[in-house]
Amino acid sequence: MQNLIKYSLLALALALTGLGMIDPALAQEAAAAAPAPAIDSGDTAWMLTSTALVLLMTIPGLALFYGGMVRKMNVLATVTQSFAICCLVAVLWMFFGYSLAFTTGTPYVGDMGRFLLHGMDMNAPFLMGAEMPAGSVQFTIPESVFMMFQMTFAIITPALITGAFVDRMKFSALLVFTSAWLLIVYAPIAHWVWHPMGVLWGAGVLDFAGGTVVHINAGVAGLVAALILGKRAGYGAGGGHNFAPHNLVLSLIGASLLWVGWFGFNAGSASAANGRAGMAMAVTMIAAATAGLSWMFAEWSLRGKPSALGLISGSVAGLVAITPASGFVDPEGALIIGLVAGVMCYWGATTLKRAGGYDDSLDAFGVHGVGGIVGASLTGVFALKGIGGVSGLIEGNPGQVITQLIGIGYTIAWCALATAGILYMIKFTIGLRVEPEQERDGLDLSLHGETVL
Amino acid sequence: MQNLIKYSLLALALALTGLGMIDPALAQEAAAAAPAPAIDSGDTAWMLTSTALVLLMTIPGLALFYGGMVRKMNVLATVTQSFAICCLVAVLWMFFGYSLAFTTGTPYVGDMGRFLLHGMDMNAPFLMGAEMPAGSVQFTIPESVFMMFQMTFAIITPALITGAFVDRMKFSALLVFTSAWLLIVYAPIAHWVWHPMGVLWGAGVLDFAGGTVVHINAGVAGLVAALILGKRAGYGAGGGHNFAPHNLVLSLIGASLLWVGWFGFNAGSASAANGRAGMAMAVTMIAAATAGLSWMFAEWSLRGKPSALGLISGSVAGLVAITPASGFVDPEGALIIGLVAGVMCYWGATTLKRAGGYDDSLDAFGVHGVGGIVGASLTGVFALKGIGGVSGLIEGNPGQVITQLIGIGYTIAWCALATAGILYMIKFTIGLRVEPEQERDGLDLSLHGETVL
Amino acid sequence: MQNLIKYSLLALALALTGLGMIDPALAQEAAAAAPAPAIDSGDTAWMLTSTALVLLMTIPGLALFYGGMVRKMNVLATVTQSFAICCLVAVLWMFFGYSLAFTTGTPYVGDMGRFLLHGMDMNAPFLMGAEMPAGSVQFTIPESVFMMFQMTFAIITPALITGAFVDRMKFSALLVFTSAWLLIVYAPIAHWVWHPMGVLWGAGVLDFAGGTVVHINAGVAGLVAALILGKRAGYGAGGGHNFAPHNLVLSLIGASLLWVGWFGFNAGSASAANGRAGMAMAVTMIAAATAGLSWMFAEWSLRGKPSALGLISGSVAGLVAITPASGFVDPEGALIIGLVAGVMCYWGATTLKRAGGYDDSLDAFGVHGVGGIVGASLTGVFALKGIGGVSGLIEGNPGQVITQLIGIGYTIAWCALATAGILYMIKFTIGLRVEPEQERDGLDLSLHGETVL
Amino acid sequence: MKLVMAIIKPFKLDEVREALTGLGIEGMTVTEVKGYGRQKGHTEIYRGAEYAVSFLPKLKIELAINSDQVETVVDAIVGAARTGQIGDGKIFISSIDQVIRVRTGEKDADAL
Amino acid sequence: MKLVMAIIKPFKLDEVREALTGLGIEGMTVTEVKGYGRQKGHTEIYRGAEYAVSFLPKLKIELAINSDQVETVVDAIVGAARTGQIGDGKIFISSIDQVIRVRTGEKDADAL
Amino acid sequence: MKLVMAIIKPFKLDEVREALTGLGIEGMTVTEVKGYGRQKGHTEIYRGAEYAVSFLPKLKIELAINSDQVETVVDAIVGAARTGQIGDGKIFISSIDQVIRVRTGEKDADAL
Ligand SMILES: Nc1ncnc2c1ncn2[C@@H]1O[C@H](COP(=O)(O)OP(=O)(O)O)[C@@H](O)[C@H]1O
Ligand SMILES: Nc1ncnc2c1ncn2[C@@H]1O[C@H](COP(=O)(O)OP(=O)(O)O)[C@@H](O)[C@H]1O
Ligand SMILES: Nc1ncnc2c1ncn2[C@@H]1O[C@H](COP(=O)(O)OP(=O)(O)O)[C@@H](O)[C@H]1O
Repeated sequence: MQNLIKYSLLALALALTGLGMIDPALAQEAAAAAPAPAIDSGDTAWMLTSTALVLLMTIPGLALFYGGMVRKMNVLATVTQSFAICCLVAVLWMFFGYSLAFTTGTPYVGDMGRFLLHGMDMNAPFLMGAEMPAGSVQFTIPESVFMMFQMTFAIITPALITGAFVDRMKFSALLVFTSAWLLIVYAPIAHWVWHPMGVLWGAGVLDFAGGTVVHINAGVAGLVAALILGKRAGYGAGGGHNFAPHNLVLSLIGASLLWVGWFGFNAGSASAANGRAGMAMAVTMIAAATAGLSWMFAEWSLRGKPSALGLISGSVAGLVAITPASGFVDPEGALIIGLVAGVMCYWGATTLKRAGGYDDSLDAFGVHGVGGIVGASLTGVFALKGIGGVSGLIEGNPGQVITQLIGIGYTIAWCALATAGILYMIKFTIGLRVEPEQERDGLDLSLHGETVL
Repeated sequence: MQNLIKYSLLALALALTGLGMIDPALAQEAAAAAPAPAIDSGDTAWMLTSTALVLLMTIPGLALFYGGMVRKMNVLATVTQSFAICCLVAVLWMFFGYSLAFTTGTPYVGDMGRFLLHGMDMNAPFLMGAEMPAGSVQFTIPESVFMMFQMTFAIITPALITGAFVDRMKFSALLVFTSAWLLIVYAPIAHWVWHPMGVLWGAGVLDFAGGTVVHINAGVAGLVAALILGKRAGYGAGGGHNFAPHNLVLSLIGASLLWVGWFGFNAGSASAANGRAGMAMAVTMIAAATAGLSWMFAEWSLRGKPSALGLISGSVAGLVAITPASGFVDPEGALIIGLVAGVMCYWGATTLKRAGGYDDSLDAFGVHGVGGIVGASLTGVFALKGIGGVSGLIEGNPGQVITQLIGIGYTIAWCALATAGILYMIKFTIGLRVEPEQERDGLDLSLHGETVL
Repeated sequence: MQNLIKYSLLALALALTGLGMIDPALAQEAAAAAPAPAIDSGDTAWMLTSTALVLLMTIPGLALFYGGMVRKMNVLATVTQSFAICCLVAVLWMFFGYSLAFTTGTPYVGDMGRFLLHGMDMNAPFLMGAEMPAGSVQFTIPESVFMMFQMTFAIITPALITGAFVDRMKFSALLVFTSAWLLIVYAPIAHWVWHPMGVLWGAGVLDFAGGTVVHINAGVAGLVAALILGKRAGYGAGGGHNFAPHNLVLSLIGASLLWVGWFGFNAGSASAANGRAGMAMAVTMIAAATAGLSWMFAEWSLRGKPSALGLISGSVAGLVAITPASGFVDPEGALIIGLVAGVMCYWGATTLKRAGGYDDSLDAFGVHGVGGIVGASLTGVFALKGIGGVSGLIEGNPGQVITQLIGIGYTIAWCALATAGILYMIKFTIGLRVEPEQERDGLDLSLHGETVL
Repeated sequence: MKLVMAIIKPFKLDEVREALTGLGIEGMTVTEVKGYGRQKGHTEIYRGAEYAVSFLPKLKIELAINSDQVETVVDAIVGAARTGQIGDGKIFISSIDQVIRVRTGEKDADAL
Repeated sequence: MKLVMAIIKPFKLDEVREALTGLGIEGMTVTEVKGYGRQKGHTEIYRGAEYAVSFLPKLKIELAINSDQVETVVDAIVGAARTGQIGDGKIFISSIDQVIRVRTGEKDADAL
Repeated sequence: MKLVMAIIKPFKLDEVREALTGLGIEGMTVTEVKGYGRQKGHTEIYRGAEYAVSFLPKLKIELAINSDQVETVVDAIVGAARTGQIGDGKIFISSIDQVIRVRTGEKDADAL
């Protein structure tokens, strides 16, 4: 833990130093230029669809992806975590989360101007940051649709974290953790990156669909949680304790739905049904496919067999890595990002995890943390002016890579600190971990009183 | 049964009395005002998508939601019911159903003007009720799309009923029942509520996406079927006969797909990709989430454990209850509707069912009947003029609650009477129930000659 | 094999002879007439959605449809085939496939003008065949979206083939086969039929969504593969070797997702959210439903029981058969096509397969080959000028049937020849088939080192 | 002491268990098995291919008892498990030398 | 009477059953079991974590026969189940005191 | 030779197997079973309906050994499987007449 805090502080320091170097002129103002103050039915149709697709990623997508990887006696508890988070975050988003993330407020967090979703105009196109004459962003969709689309992002992010601590966290602790984490970690970081008032938006950090806000954030929180909760009983003890996935068919269904839903996640982040959305979908597909193959071939050559789990994990890694880049890079950039992500996340879920000695059970950090960092950095390398209006390293703008690293640093720093704080608070009050017998008998039975026959 | 008939008649009487009190000026004419006689590609895109989403609700959504809850030896028979209903209703809808529901005809049922779907203009926007100069409704989508969207509603409604009588109905009886019920119960009631010529439309009953037409209808038919078919062999006998759900992972996948698909169901009922659709999606999400939590916490406090089945059942209950309200209420209304629905449907599936002594096996009535009644009534309470053009009780219009109760009464009355009639006809001709040995050996093997290993 | 080659040559000869008889004026120029050089957000929204829907058909749709039908020890290997093909084809499409299929080139194959997807204009609507002033086709969507939509077709086609040889092909051989087949068989045939420069487009062959390109192609390739690979060990040996499907719930989920996704496949092939898309969706639904019922009732009367597998297989058969017809026929045409497809594919998967003595394990040919031929032929019968601009036999144009048969002949000829060539090349180099012990122990363990508990 | 091993139809488990607890039998072990016997199996048809399923699902109940209980136990099982139709199952009785309760180390009669 | 309990490789079931029915054996009971023996298991790797699977799937066949059939039955099983490779399995023979057919109450030889 | 049949708690399998291999026992067969005994089951509630689950998951280990090994084997199993809590399981020991190794046809002690 001490190391963790040390590194977090270091990253924060780095980030703050770096901030001075950023030219605010690079900020993502392209969107703000759109002069269309009417609702476009085509854009709205695509965003309604994208919202459904992103919800599909969490329930049942992620629920199954994770549920298939645990032991059979924990499968219901695992899928229930994703479903419960979905319910809980939806309500919290309505009360506080949306306001904290997407009202103007300060560079660090929004105000409470949309408490209970008061004040959304049903029939006008949404103008984000209306209070900032210079920097506001005009959408062509109603605010309700924007709010819903963003809600599905707020749902999947804490659900991703659960992969790090399956099989051992109390259900009550999960609910408390999710609530606190959403409001203290997720909403502010979303504000930093995706609101024109936000500090990282201002710094010119590029994150098209959530490489930092969603994936690095979830991955780092998962790592912190794995460290604080400790390993599953028997994990790493050898001697036949068996933690093998009980049904990878479920995981493959989950990975497939994640992939399909990710079209909404990334192409939906264009907020319109246009050429940029089309390109975002194309690069998403290519990175996912390439990363699936690169993890598979890496494992095949190192371990002798191409596993189903490797293939699907690689695809998810590719999807993670292309997320921040998806509105900024072209297919060739996506190909390289996918290639790197497949290999790096394979390393993250195997070598790095073994070296670290932590039990990040389903590799929330190994896939989402590592993949998110790979993607956020390479966005700064492969961004093309012709795609997203910003040039990266390959078009002669090395500064963008620095900017990206600053964004990564900020996110890691705040996420690690705040997550650790929240978890210790819970640990010393209601407790984080189930009883040893509950863990042994399986959480399905001990926490939920149900079993899968 | 006598009680049932008595109550049905009572409700009918109440409904007819009440009808005099309704101001027809309240009728849903808002839609009719739209002056746009051209196909809008954005609206059409959303309605094509919504149609796919609603089909997804039945196959595989509902099939899995129900399939996971039965014993393993009946899982194929259960999922096959939903799939077969999908095929059967599609064909019947083409022949008769669509015409009976959505041509002008009389206030009680349409004519046969779209027999075999003759006469749909492929390239013009659909004008519903063209024969009624004053009251016709102009859409911005082709009639084929409207017809398809409505077909998916006609499919899910009889599929919902099957939850009441799984594990014991003959497959042939199911096919006959579904056919008769679609044409005698569903199509007329859809006409009453959703066609400008319909008697309940005229009375000003609000039902945005099918609280009465779909859910109360299916729930009441399920209750009647559970009473007429009788209990599953061994049900309630104690002594260890075990009717526990065999695989709630399937049910959780099903509930998730129901939720995602319900975005098409409710937001699609706006018939356009606009602000009202966005708001409908938002309230759908909020009610589902709130109801999931409210059932879960109710069960947690009463039974000591938050079950996965409770959580997902609650979400479905919330989706049911928000259905009639979804184009009329705001997020706060949705929050309360969800809260009430979660608790009331928990009561419906536990206390009420035990008190009634019937075997509504998967709670078709307990969730869809009760949830539908809660939602249809509360629509009259929380409707806001600014959302759907009609005010409810909280905006000072108590009459709308009465109107809603009349709609509920009509629906319950006709549904209960006609369903009972159809079922008795089948009972005394080809028979409703499988042989005891077939029931004991499981319907997968005895009806379909297949097993799940 | 000799017979196979003989018949293929025969078909080719027939096709070439027939070509002289075709009036090029019948060519599908309707689309080319559209004068709209702007991106339409509604059309783009629908095509983005359709792309997601078609991807859903392969992962997890087809993966599950097939995975449920194999023995439990091969389920992961089976689902992994679909997933790996998805990754592999996406990358190959980017490099070569899209160029070979959809650039102008020659009547037989495209050029390499879109190598690595270079040259797509992000913000302009796509003009296909820009080099052919007379025959180019103007779309209202960006080329990236068109490319992606077509990629999902290129993915599902080789995935369909795997049904013919599950349980026995080496994974490495599968990857090599898929790569070669995509570039040598699929891409050229797609060019023939769907590019205005293509030989079959020029001949006036109608194939709205892939009856020849996708289904006949996959079915014939499957048949050839089943013949060359030989039977599964123990297949047809009697004495209790049991090849029964291990979990038809998975197959039913798969069939359902295929059905829902097919809305994108067929209605998406209108390339716009308009009346033709709506009609395509309607006829897709009707044919699927009718064919499901017709297979079910055929089996019920001949075998005494309506099986779940029969019902879902019938629906897939109907979807296959309506595919080429979907933008050309009306609901009544669809009804008849569905009826015929259900019965014919039932015959193809039972009587024909037994007579042929081959082990087309999951009926890739019996369903997709037979269904594709039924559909492609009947398109020539039931095409209506008012729907797709071309008349078929029932509107007095028997020539269209001949044209369709020519298209079928060409496709079968080239597919059979080239597939056999590719497979023999692999057989005599790296080998096609796993070792007998690997087959006996199950491919999950022997090829991928994993098991489903 | 004797080991009674009974093969029964699965849906008879509860009745058999109740009959045995009625005799004061406090312990038994149940296994899912497949039985082959005079009772014919069934045929499943998948797309025209027929698969003869000759093994039927049965349950095996094993219980260790004192030798003097054999008769009453057999009567109880036969009484509860019989349907009179083919496939009702069989009971096999053999001797055991020794029984040990793991928790306490108790032996033989004390361990039952 | 004797109880023959044979552990065999799963894919040998049909051959063994046919060999036994060839001898006129009309009944047997089969259980899915996991075997540990000289035959090594395998290792599965999931994202870098190795799991040694030391128990292998086997089938256990139990059949009650008359004492004089033991030799022919053993020969039949050995003949049908042998592949010559490690892990082919074992046969254990013990005595049973009594057999009862549940349906009829028949005993011993009549009940077989 | 003796057949040792032990019912244990599932999560104790690895420890028991290690204890036995420590004694040089090279073969055993494991079956998933459901146990009924003094250890109470649990109740599951699904939408208000309660289902008493009185049978608990257990593992049955069968191993054939030479008669002189009985005591050490029993001690090893008891030592490894005991938690001291109710439901730890039981061990039943009976005699076997003969053992045959399918692969080689070896008999009795050679076959163990
Ligand atoms: N000789 C035997 N050895 C072991 N198990 C047997 C034997 N005979 C019958 N069984 C078991 O008893 C079950 C019932 O036997 P079966 O012959 O079908 O009917 P019945 O008990 O009416 O004679 C079988 O399925 C099998 O599991
Ligand atoms: N002493 C034993 N007691 C019980 N079962 C045994 C014993 N020895 C072997 N088995 C069973 O027999 C199977 C085969 O034994 P194994 O040693 O692998 O090969 P082989 O039969 O060729 O000697 C094992 O998997 C196990 O199920
Ligand atoms: N008489 C018996 N015959 C067969 N199995 C028994 C018998 N008694 C107990 N068992 C098995 O042993 C297990 C443990 O027994 P139980 O009475 O719960 O606890 P304990 O072993 O502590 O006395 C039971 O679940 C059952 O499988």
